[in-house]
Amino acid sequence: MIEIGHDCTCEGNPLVPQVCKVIEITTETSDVSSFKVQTLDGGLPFEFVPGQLGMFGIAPHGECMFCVSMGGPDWLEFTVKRVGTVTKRIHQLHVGQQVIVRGPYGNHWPTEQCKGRDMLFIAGGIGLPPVRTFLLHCLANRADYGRIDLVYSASTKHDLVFKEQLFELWPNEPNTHVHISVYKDCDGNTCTISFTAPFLEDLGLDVSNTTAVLCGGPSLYRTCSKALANMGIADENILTTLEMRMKCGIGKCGRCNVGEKYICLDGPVFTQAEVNAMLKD
Amino acid sequence: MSRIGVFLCHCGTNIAATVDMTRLAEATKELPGVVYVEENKYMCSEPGQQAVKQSIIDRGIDRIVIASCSPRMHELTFRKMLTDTSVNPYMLEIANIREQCSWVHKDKEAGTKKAIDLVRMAVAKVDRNAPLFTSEIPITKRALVIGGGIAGIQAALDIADAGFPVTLVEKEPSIGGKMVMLDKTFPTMDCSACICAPKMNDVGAHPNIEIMSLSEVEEVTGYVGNFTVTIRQKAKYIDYDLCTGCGLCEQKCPSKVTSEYERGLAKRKAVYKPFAQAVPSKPIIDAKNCRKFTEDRCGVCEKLCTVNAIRFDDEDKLVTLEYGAVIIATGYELIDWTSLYGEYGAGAYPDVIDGLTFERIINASGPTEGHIVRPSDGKEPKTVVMIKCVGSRDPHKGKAYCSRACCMYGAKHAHQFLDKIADGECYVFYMDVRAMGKGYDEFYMNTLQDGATYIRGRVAKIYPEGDKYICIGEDTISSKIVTVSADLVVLDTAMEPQESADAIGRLFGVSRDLDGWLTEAHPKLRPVETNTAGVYLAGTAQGPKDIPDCVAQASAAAAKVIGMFCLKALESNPMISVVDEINCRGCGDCVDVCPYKAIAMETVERRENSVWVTRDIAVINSGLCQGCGACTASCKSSALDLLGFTNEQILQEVDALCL
Amino acid sequence: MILKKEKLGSLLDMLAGTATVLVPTAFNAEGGSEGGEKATGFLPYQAGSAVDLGTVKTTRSPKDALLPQTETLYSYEQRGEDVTLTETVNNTNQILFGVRSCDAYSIACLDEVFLTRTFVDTLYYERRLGTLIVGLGCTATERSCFCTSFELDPAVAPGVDIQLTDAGDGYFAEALTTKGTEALDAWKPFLTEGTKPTPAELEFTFKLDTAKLGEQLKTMFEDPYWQDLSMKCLGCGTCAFVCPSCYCFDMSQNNKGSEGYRFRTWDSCTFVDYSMMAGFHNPRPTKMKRLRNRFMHKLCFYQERYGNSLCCGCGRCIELCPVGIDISRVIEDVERVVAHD
Amino acid sequence: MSNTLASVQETLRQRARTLLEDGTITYLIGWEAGRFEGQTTPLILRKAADVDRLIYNEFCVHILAKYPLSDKNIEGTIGVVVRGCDSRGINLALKDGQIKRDKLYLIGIPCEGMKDARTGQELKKCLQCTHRNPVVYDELIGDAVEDGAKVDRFAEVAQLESLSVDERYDYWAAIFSRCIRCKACRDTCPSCTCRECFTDQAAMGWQGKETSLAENQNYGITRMFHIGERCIECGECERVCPVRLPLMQLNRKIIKDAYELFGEFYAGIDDCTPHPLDHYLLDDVEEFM
Amino acid sequence: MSLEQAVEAPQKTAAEAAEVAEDWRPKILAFTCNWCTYAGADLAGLNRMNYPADVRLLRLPCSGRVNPQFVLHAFQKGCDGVLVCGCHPGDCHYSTGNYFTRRRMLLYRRYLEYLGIEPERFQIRWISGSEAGKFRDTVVDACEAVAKLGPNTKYREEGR
Repeated sequence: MIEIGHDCTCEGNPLVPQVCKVIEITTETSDVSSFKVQTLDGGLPFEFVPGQLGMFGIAPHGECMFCVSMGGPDWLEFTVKRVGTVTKRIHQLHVGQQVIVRGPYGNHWPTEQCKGRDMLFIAGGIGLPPVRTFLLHCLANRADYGRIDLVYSASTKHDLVFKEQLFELWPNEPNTHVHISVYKDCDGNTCTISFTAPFLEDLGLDVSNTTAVLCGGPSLYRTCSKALANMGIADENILTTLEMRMKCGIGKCGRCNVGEKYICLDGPVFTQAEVNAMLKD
Repeated sequence: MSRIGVFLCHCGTNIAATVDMTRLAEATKELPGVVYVEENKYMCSEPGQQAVKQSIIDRGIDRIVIASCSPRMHELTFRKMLTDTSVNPYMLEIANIREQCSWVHKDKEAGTKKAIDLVRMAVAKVDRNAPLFTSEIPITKRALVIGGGIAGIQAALDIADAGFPVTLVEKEPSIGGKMVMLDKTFPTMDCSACICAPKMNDVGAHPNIEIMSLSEVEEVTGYVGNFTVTIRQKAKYIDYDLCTGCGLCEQKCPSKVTSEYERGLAKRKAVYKPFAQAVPSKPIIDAKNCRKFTEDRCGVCEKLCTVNAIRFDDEDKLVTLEYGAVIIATGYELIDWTSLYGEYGAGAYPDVIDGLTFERIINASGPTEGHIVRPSDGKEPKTVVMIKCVGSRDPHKGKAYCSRACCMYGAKHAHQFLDKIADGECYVFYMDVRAMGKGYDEFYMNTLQDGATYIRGRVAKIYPEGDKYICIGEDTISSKIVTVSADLVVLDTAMEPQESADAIGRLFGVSRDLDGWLTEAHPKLRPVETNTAGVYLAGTAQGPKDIPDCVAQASAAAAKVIGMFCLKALESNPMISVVDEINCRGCGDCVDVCPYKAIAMETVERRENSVWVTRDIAVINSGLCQGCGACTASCKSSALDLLGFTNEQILQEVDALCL
Repeated sequence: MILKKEKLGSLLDMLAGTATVLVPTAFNAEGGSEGGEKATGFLPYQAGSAVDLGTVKTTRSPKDALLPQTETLYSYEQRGEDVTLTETVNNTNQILFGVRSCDAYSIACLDEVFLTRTFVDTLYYERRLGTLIVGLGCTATERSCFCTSFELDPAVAPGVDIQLTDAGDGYFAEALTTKGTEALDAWKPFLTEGTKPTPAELEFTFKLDTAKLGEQLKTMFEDPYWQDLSMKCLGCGTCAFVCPSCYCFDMSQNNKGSEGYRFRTWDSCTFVDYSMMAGFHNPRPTKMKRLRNRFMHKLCFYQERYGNSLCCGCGRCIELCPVGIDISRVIEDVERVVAHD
Repeated sequence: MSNTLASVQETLRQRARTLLEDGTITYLIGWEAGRFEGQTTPLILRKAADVDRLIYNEFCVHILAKYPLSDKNIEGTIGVVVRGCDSRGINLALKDGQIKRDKLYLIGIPCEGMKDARTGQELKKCLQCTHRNPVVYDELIGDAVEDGAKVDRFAEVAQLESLSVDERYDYWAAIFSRCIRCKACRDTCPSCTCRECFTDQAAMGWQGKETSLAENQNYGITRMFHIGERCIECGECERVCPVRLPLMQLNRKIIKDAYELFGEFYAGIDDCTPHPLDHYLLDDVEEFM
Repeated sequence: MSLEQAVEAPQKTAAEAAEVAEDWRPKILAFTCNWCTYAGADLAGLNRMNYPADVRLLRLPCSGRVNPQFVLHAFQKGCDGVLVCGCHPGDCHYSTGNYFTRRRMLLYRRYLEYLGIEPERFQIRWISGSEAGKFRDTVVDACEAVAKLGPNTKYREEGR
């Protein structure tokens, strides 16, 4: 039992966001855009480590939990796909409009443990932003990491996000290979590769020294985790972010539980081992 | 946030007089989402519309609110204006601050507050609008004209001449309506048969016109461009293909019946042609009076018919056809004055007759071959009294409106009477003489010069004395009581809509006004159209009028129909209901509610949470749906919503109103 | 010290002067629909309101005083492009009078959730600071009480400030926390000397063994038992809303023109839209998954995270579940199902 | 066949065993005893072996009409024990296309009215029940009992109607202030089968999730109007309400008015007549001229 | 709003009704059908008729579109009176819309009265496109009746 009033400190209600303003909007695809936000006095809304989540929304219409897709010295960027009512309103935002932001929430990619290892990033559709945070960190301290592979698939060519990074910037990075695939109507430069095991095998990875980072839809997750497992990559070295409905973000509203774990506190990053241990909810 | 542009119209002083426009503009600027407010003298004018287009480009506006007159007036105008801008024509809302605000509230303070509320409601609604797109509706290029009077004939001829097939439905055995009963027509006094009969023959002979006499419209479904109409062709008991119209059967038929066409002045046979120049010029058998049907004997006509065209076993036939447009020309009926005016003898005196009966008497092809005689004893009347406005302009006993044509045909009757009976005296009791057409007043002056005595006043009482009728009235000019003993009294009774017009209106969704006339879309701007797209009005069905107006309106209606038929296809109404498949539980309540049978239940396969499920959902036929929204109110889980008037929009309007 | 029962009324009047006193009272005076079925809750005490300390457990639990069903988090105002937020500050000063040990245990569970694990919910914290809890030992049990199955002592409520124990014509009051002793000084004029009576021996209709419940539940996660059990469940929120220890909440906002406020309100994991994500995708689409999640969270997940079970054995959900789903029967069935396979 | 509860229960068990064994039904929905004396709970009986858990006594108060709906795509057939109210509930579900008739095997039992385990008297909803005999069934156990309400079911409504407008408002405001929006009344109601109830459609703007007096009123009043004209008067909404709101006084009012306006009718008597608000007569009562 | 505030809510609304600002004007919302009543209202404008400015018209394609939930929503958000107007039965532009409205509103009006809303506050009228006079009279009567009843405090959200 806790003796009230002694051992818990609290400063300000964690559920109350801070008001920020949108400084730049880049349209990635017809229904995905990235929003750069900054506090009213031009500062950084909150410190964050790659992989952490943030709550981003508009006062009269509500807020949702997104992964912080990129961070600058005095801005944060959220990549939002238009799916529901709140995201529809977010996509009507204009530069200079004020929004509400709070965070950071959840754990982060294990950047320290993965030092010196080869990195295999697998992402599907809107799953690229969370993976990109880790990828950018690796590219930033390129020396700490070995070979980097990015395998990214989307349903159609128009759904590929961060196109210029995908095609121009990342391929020219040292020892970095970018493989892009599209399910439907792929014309021209990209090729259709499906994610069956053979494709991943013939990437020629040093299985013992590779950490796989996986983020995408349920079907992509199922096929890839099986494929990685039979390739021999140990469960601890397969990382993924789980997706659940998150309301409060601070582990109180009880909503985002998968078994005993709360995605917003204990996640979103889990190793495959932890996922296997969870109950098949 | 949406970027809304609000344009406030002064409408000259119509709005600006009783609404403080500057204060309205200030209040509008604060509304959420409004990025630009502009005032303009006349929004609907060309410069006004240009201002809107320009501001769309300059300020990147994506939604428009125009505070001006009624949307019923200029919504279409502003929507057309938006078609050539980047803004979708349906991202537009109109706040009615003229007809429902500035014109009806004198107190400027209250008027301005109301205008601010109305604009706030429109802004709240436009914020929730979504771009809508029209689709194409095919047009069946065939017209239906209901009513074979002069209006129906003229409309049918115009459309047929333009090359489109027409069906002319007439409930009497022959077309011609009331005009063919007349003798002469004012003001030119040319004989009505000479101008009406040729037109009837043209109709009869026209390859594009199919006449369905003795027929009535039974049932209508569908919508503009695709009406499916079922017509009941009553049994004629004569095979029109074989019958040559020789008239032998009519001569030999033993049973005599009072002729409605001759208004009771003469008899007709059970197998009869209503009048000589009837079109189709073939007889029908009146089942109620034919002895074959009533007593199952006779059958003379069957025996005599050389081409044995008589079919006693004939039945009503139901014909269902597709039509693109409909013109309703059901015409008028004279009011039954006998039940209204007891002081004129309530029909008991045989020599107190109405205008049409007098027309039959004076008509050369009438029962009296044109000799003016008294129906009672056949003697030539020396003094005639004509009483105007019997039933018209008399809200207590009859109708409040003026029947427009009676002053002129009254003068015509006086003129004809004085022509035919040299030493005749003609007294005309009138309230006001309304002769406003071309050459009308001159005609009236001629009648005065012919010696007709016009007495300003109404006849209070008519009572018989000997074989004369004493008419007591007051001459309001000399304010003396005037008594005239007349041989014959002609009452110019009021016009009333045909009682079948009510049923026709109900079938086509055209409302009737208090007096039963079919209501036009707009008295000044759209007199021949109705609120139901594709349904037009012609002739006295829309209100009392004389023959020139009927013909003009008939041609106008025909022009509208031809205009529509020249289009490749019609733009469908995009404001229709849509089904949210996720919420539809397949209960089918909406199917019973839809007046256009536009909703059907369909079994579908859907993947829900990665499991394939088959279930029933409602599906809307966007062609049939007219956007009435009845289904949305019957759907409990709001799976059905009406584009343009969605639940969210209406709720936002209510919220905005109550701030 | 003994508080004579006839002095109770005057004590409450005095206390009502200093703070809002919440006492168990019946709130459907007209006897409700089922002929005399009483519905009770912790309502503010006014002079003359019918205090009902006899009820074993109130229909609405005291959770309502600490985590109100609807609570405004912050309000905002939108002027054109910019937004201003104002946090709600609530300074509560209330006394929860007559809290049974099962409810007190639930309050302790709520404390664990809202006041520990990296984030502290300040709204709950301020309300908890301003609340004095007066526990009341049970003298009788209802058929559905089974708090002893979770090692709870009906006589002594865990974590209360002042504990009252029934002593025939009065209540023996003793302070268990510093806050309790300070509050007790104010009661002095109403107390008389007396010794602490030995709490009456209570007999319960049934007692369950909940020792290894957590592990057993984990092993039967995929068992079809849940399918049949959940077919009975209607998916309503009665069990969660009457349960003293259920704390899940939903957050939403209410707008009026350009102002509005964001609030949080109770939510039940048995509701369909509890974990509904955008685009109608629901990680727990069927009733089975939702009901299983409810029992697992109550009896297993919470224990793994905070160390003790979230069910206090009060039995409210057993009494009020429309279709009679009984958590005690579920616990019993766990033995049978686990033993079976 | 005598109608004593014990004999009915015995016959029901035999029929259940035979039906389960010969596979006409995949499982039977009935009742089983709860932990305490007089407490029952619905039972999903799959195996013939434990047919002894199946009971039928005077405390089987739950309505079973809604349970088959959650398994509407089943390959086999669902057996359901139906009394008067359940059968009308099944008819409602059939009328609304929520389940196909061939997926159901209905065992009808004429019901003499259930008792409240706490007080022992007959439940109010059974006193007011108009159709004790099942209106649709595949087989019947026991002889028919006479239908018709034993007490005037509109008495409370008439008494409320005699109050003044303000008194009525205060009465209902006090009631709705107690509602905790647990939605038990909606989830137990056989005619409430929407996939997403209006009260959960915050985006559309019907209602928020806040439990303020106004939101409770909006929920209670609108839900009751949605099902009022098709209510089978099973009384479940009132029975299940944890805070004991007298909800039947609401839908009885709608039913009483519907009788006066559109003629007497009983919802759920068959599965084809359209609900009163889904059709019209040209010569309906005209008050708005 | 927790339990305690709810219990004494009814008394509060009664006290509120006592002090009414004298410049208070009723706020009445009229759901009007586009083809008949809205046209009638326009006609009243064309004929420069005069009626109090307390009514706001909300245009809908047909009276059949009026969902009873809009009416309660209007009262809750702060309207003092609600009018539902449509074409005369038989005149509906969509032929059967107002037959369903008639049935719904017959039931709903009695239901709201039973729940405590004064009948004068919620009226339903059939007004055709040519009955401008009837529209004006309906509005005048409604404003008078609602003004006499004072502001509506029933079923109203706080702070509205």
